Amino acid sequence: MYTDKVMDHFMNPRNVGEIDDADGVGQVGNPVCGDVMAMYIKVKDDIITDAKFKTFGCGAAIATSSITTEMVVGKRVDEALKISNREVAEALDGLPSEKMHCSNLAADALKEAIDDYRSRDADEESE
Amino acid sequence: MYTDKVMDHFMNPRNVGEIDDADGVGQVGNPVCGDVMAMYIKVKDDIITDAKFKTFGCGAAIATSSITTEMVVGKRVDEALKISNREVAEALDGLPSEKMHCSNLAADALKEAIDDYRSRDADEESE
Amino acid sequence: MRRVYLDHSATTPVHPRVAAVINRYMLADFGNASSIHEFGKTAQQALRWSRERVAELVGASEADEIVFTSGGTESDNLAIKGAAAARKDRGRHIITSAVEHHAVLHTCEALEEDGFQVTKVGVDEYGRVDPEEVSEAIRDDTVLISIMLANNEVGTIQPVTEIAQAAREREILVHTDAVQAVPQMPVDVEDLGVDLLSLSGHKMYGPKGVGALYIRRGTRLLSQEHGGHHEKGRRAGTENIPGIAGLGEAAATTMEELPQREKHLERLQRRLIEGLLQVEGVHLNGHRRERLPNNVSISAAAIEGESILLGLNAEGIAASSGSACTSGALEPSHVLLAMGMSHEMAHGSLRMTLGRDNSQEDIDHVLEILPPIIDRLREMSPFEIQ
Amino acid sequence: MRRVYLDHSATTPVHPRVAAVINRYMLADFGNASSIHEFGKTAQQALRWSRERVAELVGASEADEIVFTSGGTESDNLAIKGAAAARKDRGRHIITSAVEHHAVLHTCEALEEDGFQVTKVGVDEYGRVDPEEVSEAIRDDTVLISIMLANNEVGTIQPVTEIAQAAREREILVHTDAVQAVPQMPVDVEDLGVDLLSLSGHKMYGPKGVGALYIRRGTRLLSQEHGGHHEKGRRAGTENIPGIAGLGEAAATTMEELPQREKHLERLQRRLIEGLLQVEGVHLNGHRRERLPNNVSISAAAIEGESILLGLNAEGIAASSGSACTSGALEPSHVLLAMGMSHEMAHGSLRMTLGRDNSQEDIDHVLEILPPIIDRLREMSPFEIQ
Ligand SMILES: Cc1ncc(COP(=O)(O)O)c(C=O)c1O
Ligand SMILES: Cc1ncc(COP(=O)(O)O)c(C=O)c1O
Repeated sequence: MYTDKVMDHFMNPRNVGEIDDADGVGQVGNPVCGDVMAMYIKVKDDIITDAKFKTFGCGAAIATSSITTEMVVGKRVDEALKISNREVAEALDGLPSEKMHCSNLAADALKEAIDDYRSRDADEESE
Repeated sequence: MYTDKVMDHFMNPRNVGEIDDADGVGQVGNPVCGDVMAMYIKVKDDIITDAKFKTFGCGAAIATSSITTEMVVGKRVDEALKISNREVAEALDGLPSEKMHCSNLAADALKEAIDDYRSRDADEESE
Repeated sequence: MRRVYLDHSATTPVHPRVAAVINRYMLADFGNASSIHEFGKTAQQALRWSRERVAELVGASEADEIVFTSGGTESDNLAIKGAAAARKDRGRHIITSAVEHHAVLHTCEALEEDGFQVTKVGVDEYGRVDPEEVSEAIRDDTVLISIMLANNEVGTIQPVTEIAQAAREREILVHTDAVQAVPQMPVDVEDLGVDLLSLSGHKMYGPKGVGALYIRRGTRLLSQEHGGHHEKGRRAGTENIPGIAGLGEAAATTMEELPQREKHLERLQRRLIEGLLQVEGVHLNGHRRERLPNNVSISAAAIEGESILLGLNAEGIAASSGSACTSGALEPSHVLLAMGMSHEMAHGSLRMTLGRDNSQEDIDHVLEILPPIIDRLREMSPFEIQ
Repeated sequence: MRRVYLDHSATTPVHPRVAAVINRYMLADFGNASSIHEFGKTAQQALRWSRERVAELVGASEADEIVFTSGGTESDNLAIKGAAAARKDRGRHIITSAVEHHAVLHTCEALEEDGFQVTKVGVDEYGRVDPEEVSEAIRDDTVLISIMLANNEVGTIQPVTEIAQAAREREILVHTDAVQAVPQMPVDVEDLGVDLLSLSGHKMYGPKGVGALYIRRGTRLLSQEHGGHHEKGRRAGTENIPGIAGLGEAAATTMEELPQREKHLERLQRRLIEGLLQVEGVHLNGHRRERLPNNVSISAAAIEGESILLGLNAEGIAASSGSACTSGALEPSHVLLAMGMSHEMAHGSLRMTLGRDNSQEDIDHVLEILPPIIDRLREMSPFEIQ
């Protein structure tokens, strides 16, 4: 049911892990639903320089996490924010319809991480 | 679904036909039900000496007609009257349950023929 | 002894291509289509492939308009009960015909116990429904019309297109039982204008125990089988992948073979009918032209159908009778009676239904064997030929 | 790549002996059992023979207590809806359990819309129903109790004999879904004391799309499929003779192989469970002893079931997950939740179900492949093992 691209990202996920001194961290989902995703980003000069993830979830959840980290590195924060769940799914050559929510989750985790980064940034500035 | 005995009597029915100077004739059934049986008997000294039949009906109707004519020849009239539908069916090594009514019909046709014979006999005597 | 099978409307042998497909999915690719592993994926692909083939065969625009069932009977039950249940708040009147298969008639009768009213339109002496009569039977509370495409006993083809036209103008669902039609003639749900169409595997050289129901996109039906979320919630139960794949292959085979098959059957049919009409007191049942190419139904005066069958069977020829005598009911065919036939003639009916595997030699053999059987039975009969 | 199939509770490959029988009735003896000619007679004999084999397998005293259906789902539907419809004037209360298959649960829910009330008794942490609790749930208007014999997810065997005892004293019908039990353990309707018992072909090395329902003599059920007078009026539709003959052969094979099969499965099961319990954070689901010999259900902390399956599948191993994530519902197994498991652990469940064709090498292979997959997924997981 999964494309080769999904299987590749599931079997060889990119950027698994945490970033100890992350500039932003986002965590979405909950174990009741069966998907939890944590996304870590490093940002320098408004450019995302590194991204890592940890995911509890199905194959699609892992693959969307993986490809999202790949997609954002090198992008400006505001560009990264524009990544839609459709783009995530397309980058994987598609997802089964019942798995589309997983790409949502990845986009949400990224958004949370960026929000976190921005709020920290704002805090620093206001200090 | 039929025994070999039924098939034998169906394929090679005994005593098919009419008896022009029959001493008794019985006809039962009707085309609406799908079975019509006519039985002809000759009687001498209270003994049935000949029996013939004509039947419109299924395999079981034909076979029961045939075997009934065989069973009655040589019997006294009161003995022949006692032939039950069970005996007819047994003489054919059995009939499918939904065909048991056909053996009834043969016994009924015989009874009608004997009634006819007796009423003619009575008429003759009363003349 | 030469064996000649002339009972293709009762059931057909499985096409060798179909059997090969079934074996593959029984033995090698035996997975459950709900499983997410490789075996499941292969099963899912077979399911999809078959759905497309069946959709193609009946001219459906989308594969998802096809739901797989356990046969023609279940397709008819699902169509009628499913539609009735979904529409019962709009109205509780159903129109059908007097010559439908019991899978339709008894289902409608079961609905009568749930407060539905059923109008059964009659047929003419050739077994044809009059579309006018159907139109006139339509009421404000009519929610469904179920008229078969071709009759299983006498092969008469119904004017479903005309019937559907009047119905659809009034937003009434139209179901057609095409179980007998599909293997013998082109069937297209758009041309017919129907919302629901039943077919059955074992009448089309496919497997027994599998059928399909075409459900026009947007038509709401309530599932009649509860359980897992199979067939998009329209029919629960682990999908019978070997059977469904077999049905798909049977659909593909039918698509390929149909033009040839129709010609072949028509040729044999003409020969058999002409030969039989030479026999005294033999009458052709059904319509002369609006008729399935594989159906030859006759009535022979003064004799009874089952006894003809037994005689034929003893000579290796398999046919069937319109009479339901075997079921113990003693009722002659409701179809022949609806056509106005006398009980006696109806009891004397004989149905020979041809198939792709029959040859001209088979027909000639039957024409040699049957007349003496009729003669012999007539000698035993208390009736005269009128 | 070595392929290991460990999903026998989802479906089984067809036994070669069964496939041979099916081929015979598809290609050579393809008749319709309602036909009175030779082809029909052969079909009837197959039908009779299979009915006797299935009756024998479940300990029924008469062959006519067996009705053939299109599968386990239909058997469950027919048992529950058929009994409910026949008894609705006596009462409209049904008792079932929280861990039944959806074919039972959703059927009961459908009846709720018809005015029935349904009590679902719970289970303990091993998935067992307490017979006391069933007894206490009985009301004056209880007409049917439906409790499965063995669970499809965790393999737990239910105390059906005890449950049936209390019910029968009060003239309540007892149905048991034995779809998973029949292929793996001796099943006897007299020992169990049940009135209705469902089984399914494709779970017992037989064909998909065919099942059976045992109906104790004298038990009135209303048919749920209308049409011809098949199965003595209890289930309409042309009999699926190849499928039914295949089911008969599968029943005969099960009778023969069961003692050996049970021993073989128990040996493999023990080895697999012992091996898996060596892995950190792995928990056995279900009962230790009251369990089908072919079921190994585990939960692995901190990781999700589908991802384990995908990992296994990439290595050629076919298993299944308790999680219904694939259906889009995102609901973890209702069975594991009813057993009191946390959502997280329930999402991490993995079901491996063994079959007659599995070997010790298969088990050792799995024990080699699975732990690294678990490790890899845990590295990706945001959770710690508790
Ligand atoms: C016209 C028609 N409808 C429905 C059916 C029932 O289909 P099935 O035999 O697949 O149950 C049949 C054949 O029996 C039929 O001829
Ligand atoms: C316990 C149980 N009951 C019923 C069913 C349904 O049977 P079928 O797959 O034959 O529809 C299954 C399997 O799916 C099952 O495991």
